[in-house]
Parts: sequence; structure tokens; C-alpha cells
Amino acid sequence: MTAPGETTYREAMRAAIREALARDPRVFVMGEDVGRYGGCFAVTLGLLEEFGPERIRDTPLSESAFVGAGIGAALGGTRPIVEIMTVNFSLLALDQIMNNAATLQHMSGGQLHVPLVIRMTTGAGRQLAAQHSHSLEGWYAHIPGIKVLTPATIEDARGMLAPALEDPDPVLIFEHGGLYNTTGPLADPPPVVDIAHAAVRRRGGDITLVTYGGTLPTTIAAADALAARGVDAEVIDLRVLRPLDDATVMASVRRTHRLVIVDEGWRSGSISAEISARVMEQAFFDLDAPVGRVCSAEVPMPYARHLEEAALPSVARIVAAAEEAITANG
Amino acid sequence: MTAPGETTYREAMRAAIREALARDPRVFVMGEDVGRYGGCFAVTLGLLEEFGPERIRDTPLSESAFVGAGIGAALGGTRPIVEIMTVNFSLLALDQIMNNAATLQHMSGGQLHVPLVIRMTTGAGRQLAAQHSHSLEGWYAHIPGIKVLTPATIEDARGMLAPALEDPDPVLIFEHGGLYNTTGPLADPPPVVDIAHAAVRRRGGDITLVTYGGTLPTTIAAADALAARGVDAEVIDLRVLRPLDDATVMASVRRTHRLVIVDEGWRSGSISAEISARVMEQAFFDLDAPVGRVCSAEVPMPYARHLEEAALPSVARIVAAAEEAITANG
Amino acid sequence: MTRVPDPAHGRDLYREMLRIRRFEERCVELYSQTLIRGFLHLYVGEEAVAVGVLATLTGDDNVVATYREHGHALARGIPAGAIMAEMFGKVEGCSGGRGGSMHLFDATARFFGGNAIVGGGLPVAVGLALADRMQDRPAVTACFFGEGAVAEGEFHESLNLAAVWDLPVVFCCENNRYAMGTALERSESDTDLAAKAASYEMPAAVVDGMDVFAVEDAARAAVAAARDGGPQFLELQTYRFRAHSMYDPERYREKSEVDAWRARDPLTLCEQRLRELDAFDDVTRDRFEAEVAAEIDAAIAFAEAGTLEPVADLTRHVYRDTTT
Amino acid sequence: MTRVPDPAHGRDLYREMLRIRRFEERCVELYSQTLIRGFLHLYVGEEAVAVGVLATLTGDDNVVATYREHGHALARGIPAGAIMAEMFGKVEGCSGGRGGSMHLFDATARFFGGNAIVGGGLPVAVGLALADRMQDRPAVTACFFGEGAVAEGEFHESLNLAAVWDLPVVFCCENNRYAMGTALERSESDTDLAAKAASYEMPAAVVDGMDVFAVEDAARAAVAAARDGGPQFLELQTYRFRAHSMYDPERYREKSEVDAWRARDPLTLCEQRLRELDAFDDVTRDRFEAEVAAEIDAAIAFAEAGTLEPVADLTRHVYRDTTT
Ligand SMILES: Cc1ncc(C[n+]2csc(CCOP(=O)(O)OP(=O)(O)O)c2C)c(N)n1
Ligand SMILES: Cc1ncc(C[n+]2csc(CCOP(=O)(O)OP(=O)(O)O)c2C)c(N)n1
Ligand SMILES: [Mg+2]
Ligand SMILES: [Mg+2]
Repeated sequence: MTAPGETTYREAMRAAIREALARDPRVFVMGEDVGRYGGCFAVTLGLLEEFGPERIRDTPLSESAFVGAGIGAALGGTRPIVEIMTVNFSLLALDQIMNNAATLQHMSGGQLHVPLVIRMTTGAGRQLAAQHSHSLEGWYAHIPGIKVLTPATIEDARGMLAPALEDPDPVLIFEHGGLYNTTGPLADPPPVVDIAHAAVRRRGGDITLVTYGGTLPTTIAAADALAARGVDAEVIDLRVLRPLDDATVMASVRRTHRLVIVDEGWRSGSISAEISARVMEQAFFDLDAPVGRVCSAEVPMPYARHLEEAALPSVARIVAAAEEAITANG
Repeated sequence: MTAPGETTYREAMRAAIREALARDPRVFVMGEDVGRYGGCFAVTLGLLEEFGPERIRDTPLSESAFVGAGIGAALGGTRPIVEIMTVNFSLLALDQIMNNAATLQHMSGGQLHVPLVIRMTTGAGRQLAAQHSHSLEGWYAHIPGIKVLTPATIEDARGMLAPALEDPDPVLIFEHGGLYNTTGPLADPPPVVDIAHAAVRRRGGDITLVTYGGTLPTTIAAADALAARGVDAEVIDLRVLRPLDDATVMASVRRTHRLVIVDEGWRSGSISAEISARVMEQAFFDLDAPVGRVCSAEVPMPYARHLEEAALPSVARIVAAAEEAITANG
Repeated sequence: MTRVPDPAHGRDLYREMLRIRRFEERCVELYSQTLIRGFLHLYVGEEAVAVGVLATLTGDDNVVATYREHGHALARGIPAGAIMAEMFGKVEGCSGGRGGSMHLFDATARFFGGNAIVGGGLPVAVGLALADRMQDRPAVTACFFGEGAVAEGEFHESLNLAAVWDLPVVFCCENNRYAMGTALERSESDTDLAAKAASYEMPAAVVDGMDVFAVEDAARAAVAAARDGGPQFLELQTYRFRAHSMYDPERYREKSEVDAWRARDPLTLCEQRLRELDAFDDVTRDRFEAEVAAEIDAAIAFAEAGTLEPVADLTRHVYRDTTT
Repeated sequence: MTRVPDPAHGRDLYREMLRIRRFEERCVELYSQTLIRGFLHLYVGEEAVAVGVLATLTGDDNVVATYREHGHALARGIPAGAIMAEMFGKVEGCSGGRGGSMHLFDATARFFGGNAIVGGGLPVAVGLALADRMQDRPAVTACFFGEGAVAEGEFHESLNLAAVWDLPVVFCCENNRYAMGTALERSESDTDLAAKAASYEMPAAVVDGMDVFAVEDAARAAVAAARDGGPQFLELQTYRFRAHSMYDPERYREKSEVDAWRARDPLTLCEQRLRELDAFDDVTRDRFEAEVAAEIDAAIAFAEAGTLEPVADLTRHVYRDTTT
């Protein structure tokens, strides 16, 4: 249970969906077990009872068809919120996402728009092993034509859906499974947020730590640990992985001259590589040390707990990378 | 027609497949239209007549099923060469590739191996528009558990298949559609090649150009153009995108101190970002200029020829990026 | 034998098929002249399918087609000039030159492409129908695809989803017997495609796709049933007279088979039927030919006169332009 | 009513089901103690399916299963200790601790997982059968999946491919009526699953999956037919008595429905049948319970005594280790 005035990430997301449904009759939800089951992570719990089966639609296990149907329904003037249970199953719908959602506007010379929102759970950390632990949001950010959001805070869980639904382009929202039970205060009315900018979650002058999604709490904890060692770290939450808000990152790096990126994705070809490459291109001469990366080990996620923990970014690994960056040109 | 002693990339690939079929009874080919049609790019032309329908298997249009069947057949002791017509359709098989081919060895604690080869055509340049022009080989290289090959020369087209089939791990071979008709000499017997190392295709001391696959000819042409301007460029062909051969790249960069990466993939989250990030990590203090990238524009590929040309890496864009790197710290 | 067609309407159908035939024949010439590029998939031989089905739709209905969609685009009323300009890669093209032959679009005509992934259009069609139902619009979505798509998982997922939700989709399977070089017998263990529909409890009809009147009759019934009810399946048996695309040496079929089907050319069949009814003569035909030729000449002139989009605009249409 | 079972064999089947039942009941306790983690999907109520089918296979046959596969793994002869150690994340586990409950493997037993993507195992099963046929081995592949998988495209692609190539796969559809919270009626427009198989010309049988003897009979026939011929489809009608996984509040079904199915517990039905034949008594049952309890105690002790893989080995098993 949450303390009075507090809410969970899950409840915040649910409140956002409920508000969207109440506000706009074009909005509806579809996906596997979003209705009678209450959502595989209970995000949509109670919505079927409130809004009925026309607007809270349980689908068969057919990821490609119901994501594609979301695209068609968006073309047809509705505002679908499609839930894919987890990112792991989204591979089955990737053709629809890359070849239709991301391209229809372009292929039609700008005539069509696909105002579709796709939500999915992402990430590891619960011993679900190799097929149920992918962190592919950074990988999805490779695709032009879609936007990729990674709400990491309760305010973003509450606030990002509304602008995503207003956006004429397809928007993918990745919710890290480890965040659903995080609690915190939420103002009433909840703050309005954008889906265009990164946010500085902690100010600091010695080094910049960039992260997003599930590793934000870990990175803040690492910043606290660094503070105890006399290192004042700035923490940037990317929030949006596509299009990337370079400016916020560069502004910080130009002040701190050092950067470590924390990313739950596999290292090679990760979004952290892209950020490192952009810093190389835009702020090379401001760097006092090479940009460091703390990513997941390049291994399908092992079930055994100690191995999974070792595979994921941790406070210890972030602190070590930050210290390496600080002493690099020593 | 090819000159005497010359062969095409297509013929070299076909000769490699024919040799594999003749040498090892466990090898067979399956995919859409590999048999009676002769292969959508005529790579397998004539093989049905030579090896019969048991070993040259036309499949229904079912990318997920026949890629998955390739995985199963590999587990069952055969050595399948699965042809996916083009990378664009491979999205339909991505669940099988990422969740089965890449993970079975790991999930089984090393008991199983998936000695599967998947070949597919990749790339743009023939006005095939947004759904038929993807260059996703760099994107595939994000996935631990698979190997990614990009033969760019006739020798590699001829030579990479044999070690790929000998490899106990799943290997994806990306053949750029623009290369099939390139001609060149091929020694008899053809040279043995590995699938572990990058190759220096042109020696030079002023700047390193790294590329792979379809942009190798463009990059060599750019190196020639740079030579005419007095800049001596080294050209590295990555050949293998996963696992990446860092050492060859770093050795070159430590000599030339400047690097431009040429990559037909979309820029954000491309393999070129990964290389830039690795150079940042491993050779930062050797760099005299930030690493540059020449990638495809971040747009679904337009049909109109002039727009497609503008979207793709070109000699002019490579030369410009190289000159920028040379004058960067000027 | 189908009902006796209305003479004037019958001539319209003939004329529409003729437009498509002549349009595509000119496309082949323009392709050899490299004025059209990329892939070009011809519909020659299959015209009765698009013409017959689309004759039964209203302007509020939706159409989803494949890469072999010149016929559908023309029959849906997209101007020939806009289609030709598209294949020339010009701004005046129906997709602004971004799509080409495989990606013809027209939002006003509710023509949702031109999808070049086999099976890729089916889920989209289901979604369009869902949007209509949810918004209480009486529209129907006609979704065209080849028999090769039946082997793709997306076909099954889409039929089931449409059936579970009882949506107004008419699934129009253009069974031209080959998917590139793969004959239906080698791609389906059971070549009775209506049986697949039946396994979703979806009403299905098998139709002579060379007889435009038969197609129209079957489509009219299916469209009416879908409009008031759930999804319908039509297997339209037809044949492609030409190669799969421009690069196909046709090793996979006998010339005699092609000839046998050519004997049932949908234009000839339609003309014969109309002549039996004294509703067609050489004068009519010559007039149609002349009108169609003039229309196509004008379309080519329009395409040639079209403009190339500035290269500076390359990255437009990726995200909605919020700057203007 | 099925044939009269052989008493000794009937008791073996009962004992095998009891092993699975008691094993999983202990798993629940160990899960509450957090000794087992991740997802844990119980087979309680469905034991007759795995036991009946696997009784008809030889050691050269292949098995492909889902994330709900403890029963299949046990019935296939993977030692209980190796399975338990796997769920404890120990090196001694049947997947070396890398897989967990959803990914039990045993290459020697030709047990190819433990696949946690719904429908993901079917194409692999087709490929295993293809390899057997191409190498002239007389083996059959038994592929288990839930009725929820029938809506996935991979199901259809796989059935068709197996049928087109006439491969020895027995597709065993465990129809327990729910995919998580989605009842079959809401996921399939036509709930007659055998009709889907029929649309691929695949022989199909609908079987009482609570009656282990009925399952064994049907499986024996299907396995024999597949071994000499092509693919077969079995719809095994069963029910899961417990939640989908450990986190399921079961809002989607009535307790009365669960109770009605519990009245047809496969263990009870089997016991009754054997008692009718005077082939079972309390002494037998007590002995089985004691033996099974001892086996499971030993399995847990084995798992507890197992070792954790060194963290330094984290990235093993991604590519074949060529250094050793
Ligand atoms: C998913 C996918 N796989 C393969 C292709 C390549 N391809 C293009 S058309 C075609 C044949 C399709 O046959 P069919 O569905 O019968 O339509 P037809 O061309 O006969 O009209 C193939 C295999 C594709 N476009 N998409
Ligand atoms: C492709 C895919 N989509 C969704 C899921 C999440 N999921 C796990 S089990 C399950 C229900 C499957 O039901 P069924 O196939 O009937 O098997 P059962 O669990 O009843 O044995 C779902 C939806 C998944 N694992 N894979
Ligand atoms: Mg066809
Ligand atoms: Mg089920």
C-alpha cells in the first residue's frame, strides 16, 4: 500500500489511461488480457468495468494482427492504445511497426498519419531468463518514423501518455517492469510534461551520468554514492530515446567534461553507443576523458539470480565507471 | 557477361553454395523460390536441377516458420542454409532469430548448438522504396548469440559460407543487392577466408575509412578521390559486424589518428555509432579529430531516384566528412 | 452464368478494365525507357477482380491493396496522371513521388496503399474496419492480397481477429495460382482456400475471377453482408498473364498453361458477353480505345511535366511537420 | 470408454502423474520461500496429457514444450533433481541454471525446451522432424502448446509447412480453455480447433485430456501415423486447476467452473479406473506417495547442495567456447 498522497508508477499509468479514455471518445485500449484479467501487470485493472468491452478490448494472442489493427484503427480516426504485454513479444509485431507504422506517412507522401500509441513492459531484473528479459527500447530508437518514450518517474508515467496520444506520429512507450511498484508523491493536478526533452534529475558539476527508464533509480543511487566520495554527479534522464534531445546532454557535458552512460540494453549497438558517438561529434573538444558506458553484459539473460545481477548495470559498476572517467587523464 | 577468369558476386555465392552441397550431405537450402524460380536474385539458379527438391526446398511464404524450421533442423543435425529473400521480410522471423536461434545454446546451459546459416539480401539503391530498402545488418549485430557477416568482395562471397557452415553458432550473411552484378577475378582454387577479422582493403596513413558491405565500393572510390586531393586514406572492410574486430580498427586509428565510418544503415543507433563509441573508449587519446559518420539519412527510403541517391552515402559525402576530419583541429 | 448485366454498366466495366490494361502496357514501355524504375508488378489478366469488386463500393469504404495495385488504384478513381506521376517519382504523384509503383496512396479516395510486404495489409484492414464500427460508420473495408499470403501467419491472425470482433472486412484473395514461382499446390497442403475461411466461421465464396460480372455479383453480396455483419472471404480465381515483375524469366510454368488462361482473357469474356446481349460493337470498342489512349497520353504528359521534389526536403514526411 | 488398460502399465501412468503433482506442489512452497524465482507455471490438473503422450514415444523421438513444462520434463525422464536444481539456479540444473522453470532442456533426452514465447516452439518442432526425415531416422517430434497459441500466426505457418512437407510431427494442443485470462471463446471465432488442422488436411483427434488412458490411446495412434506418414493434430481437452502463474488473481473464471473440472481430476479418474479393474488399492497408493515424496526430498536436497556458477563465467554459452 502506498502512503497518503503517494501513488505507484502502475497507478499513475492507469490514471493516465483512465483520463485519456474519459476525455476523448476516440481513445480505446486493446491487447492481450487488458480486460478480464486486468492486464498482465495490472496496469489496466478495473478499466473494463469502467469503460466496457468496446473500449477495453481483449485480443487473441496475435501480436502482429492487433498491432497492425491498431495502425488501421489510427488511420481510421480513432486513438488506439495498444498494449503488448512485454517487449519480448513485440518482435512478432515488428514488421507492422517498422514497415507500416513507421513508414505509412512517408510512403503516402504525407497524406496519412498513424496517431497510435503502443505501450509495453520492458527490462530484466526479475529472473525471467533469456526470452523474457529484453531491453530493446534503445534498439527500437533506430527506426525513423516512430517516437520512443521511456517514462522513468511517476510524473512521467502519469504525464507522458496525453502528449503521446496528441502526437500525430506513432509513439512507443516502454515501461520498465521494475518500476511498476515504485512509489512517490504526485501533485494534484499532475504536472504537464512534454515528450521532447531530457530532464536533469540531479544537478552536479563533476561528471554527467546519462540514463533512462529502469536504470534511473540505480543511477541516482550511484550519484548518491559518488557524492559520499566527494564526486558531484549530474544525472540526466533521457525520457525520449527518439528523437534524442542532444542539446541537454551536450550542455551538461560542456560543463562537466566527463560522461558515463548507463543503459540496460546490450552494449553493442545500444542507444548508449549513439549518445557516445554524438558526444564525439558535437562535444569532442570539451571532453576531459573518454565517454564511458555501463550496459548489460552481452549475454541472453541468465535465470540464476547472481548471474542476472552481474549482467545488469549496478551502482558499483556505475561508480567504477565514473571514477575511471574522473581519473582518466590524471 | 563476365570476362574470362572473371566471375560475379552472384556466381561466387552460388559456387560457394554448390560446393557446400557437394561436400557435405547435411547441407541443404530452403527458402522462398530458391528452387523452381531460381532464387529471387538468381543466386540459387540451377541448384534444384543439380541437387533435387530434397536439398533445394521451396517454402511457402512463412518467414517465421521456415526460419524456425531451420533452427530445428540445425538442432537435428543438418546444416541448413536458409534464404530469406530480403532483410525486409526478416522482421517476420525476428522472434525466431532473437528468441530461439540466438538463445538456445545459452538457455540450455550449452547443451544445444544451432549451426544455422541464414542468407539474405540487404540494402537500397534500386528505387524499391520504403519497405524494400532496409539496411539492417548493423541493427542485427546488436543481438548476442548470432554472428553477422557482410561479404563485400567476390572473394568473401565465395569464401565466407564454408566457415559459416562450420561454425557451431547461427550465422547471418547479408548480401547487398547492389553487389550481385559486380565482377572481378577469382583465383582457382578460391582463397580461404576467415569470419573473424576485418580486412584492410587499401593502405593509407592520413585517415581511416571504415565500412562494410554495399558501401565498400563507394568508400574505395572516395579514397581514390581523396588520393587525387593528396589525402592518403586507409580503407577497412569490417566483413564481420558481430563479433566486431576492434583490434584492426584501433591499430589503424592509432596510426592515422582520424576516422570516418561509412554505413548504409540509418544513423541513430547504427553500427557506426558502436564503432565510434569503441574508438572513444579504446583510442580516445590517439584521436586528432572527432570520429565522423556517413550514414543513410533518417528517412524511410523514398522511391524517387534523386531522393534515394541523396539519402545514401556517396563519394561526395565521404570526401567531405574526411576533409572535415582532417581540418578539424586545424 | 451470372445474371444478365445492364448494358451500360457492363460497358463501363469493360472500359475500366481496358483502361487498366492499356495503362499497364504503356508502363512496360516506360519501364524499358527507364522512366519508371524499381519493381513493377503488372495486373494484366486480373483486371476483372479489381474492377468487379471496386464497382460495389461507396466512396466511404476503404481499400487496402498490395504492390500489384495499379488496377485497384485506377478502378478506385485515382487519376491516371497522379498514378503515372508517382511512378515517375514526381511531386504530383499520388504519393508525392515517395512511394512508387508499389505504394500508391490516396487519402481522399480512402485508398490505403500499396503494401509491399506479403500479408502486411491485412491487419491494417482489420483496424480500419474496427475504426468504422467503433465510430458507427457504415463503411466496409475491401482488402486485396494474393493467394501466396495465405501461408503467412498474418493472414490467419487477421481473419481470426476480424471474425472474433465481427468486423466489416471483405477479404479478397486474388488467387492467380502463383506466388512468384511457387504454385499454390506447393505452398498450401490444402489448396481449398475457402476451407481456411471456414475454420474462422467466415462465409466464403469461390468466384470466377476472369468474369467481371461474376466478380461483381459475388462482391456485391459480400459487401452487403459485411456492411451489416461480419467479415467475408472471396477467393477470386484468376491468372497473371505476364511475369511476376520485370525480372522474371518464368521458369516455373508452361507456356501452354499461360495460353489456356489467355483464352479466358477477362476483356474478351466481357466483350463476348456484351456482344451476346447486343450491347457492344466495334464502334464502341474503338471509341473506348481512343478515349483510353488519350487519357493515358495525357497521364504521361502530366507525369513528364511534373516536378522533382527539392533534395532539401529529403527528411520530410518522417514525422508530422510541426514547423509549418 | 477406452480399451482395458494393462494393470501394471496403468499404475505406472498413475505414479508418473503423481510425481508431477507432488513435485509441483512442493515447487509452490519453495516459491513462497523464494528458493524458486521468476515465473512458475503449474501443470496441476493437466498431468494426463504429458504422461499419456510421452508414454508413447521412444528415446529417439523429440519433445518440444512450453514454459508450462515441468510435467513433460519429468515424464520424459529428466531427473527430478536436475529439474529442481535448475529452478534453484544451480549448475547441476538440467540447463545449468541458465534457464529456470520456463527453459528446461536435456539434449540426451531430446527434450528441446521449455519455450516461453507462445507459438515459438512450433517451427522448431517442424525443423526437428525435417532433420529426421532428411537423415532417414524414424523419429517423431511431439510438440506441445496451449490453445492460446492457435491464434498466433506461427501456429498456422508451422502446421502448413509440416503438412506441405509431410513431416512426422504430432502437434499436441493442450486445450485448457484459457490463455491467461482469455477464454477460448474470446480468442477464436471458431473454437473447433480440429477444423484448423483439417484446413491443412491434417488428421486430427479430439481427446479427453483428463483420461490418461484416452490420451495414451490417441497419442499412440497419432505417433504411429506420424512415424510412417505426415503430421497429426491432437486436441487434448484439459483444465488448469491453479492460477496461470504465481501472480494471477483469477478474475476471469468462476470457482464453480474450477470445481467442476476438479471433479474430473486426472489422478482420481485414473485411480477409479484401476480400482474398477482391481488393479489399485490403498497400499499401492501409499507406497507411491512415499516413493514420490522420497524422490522429491532427494531432488530438493540435490538442488540445495548444488553450486552457483562463478560470476566470471557470465558470458559463457553465448558462442561456442572455442578456447577449451
Ligand atoms: C513477407 C514477404 N515475403 C516475401 C516477399 C517477396 N514477394 C513479393 S511478391 C511475392 C509473391 C506473392 O504472391 P501472391 O501473394 O500470390 O501475390 P501475387 O504476386 O501473385 O499477386 C513475394 C514472395 C514479400 N514482398 N513479402
Ligand atoms: C508471443 C507471446 N505473447 C504473450 C505471451 C504471454 N503469455 C504467456 S503464457 C500466455 C497464455 C498462453 O495460453 P495457452 O497457449 O493457452 O497456454 P497455457 O498457459 O494455457 O498452458 C501468455 C499470453 C507470451 N509468452 N508469448
Ligand atoms: Mg499469386
Ligand atoms: Mg491455455
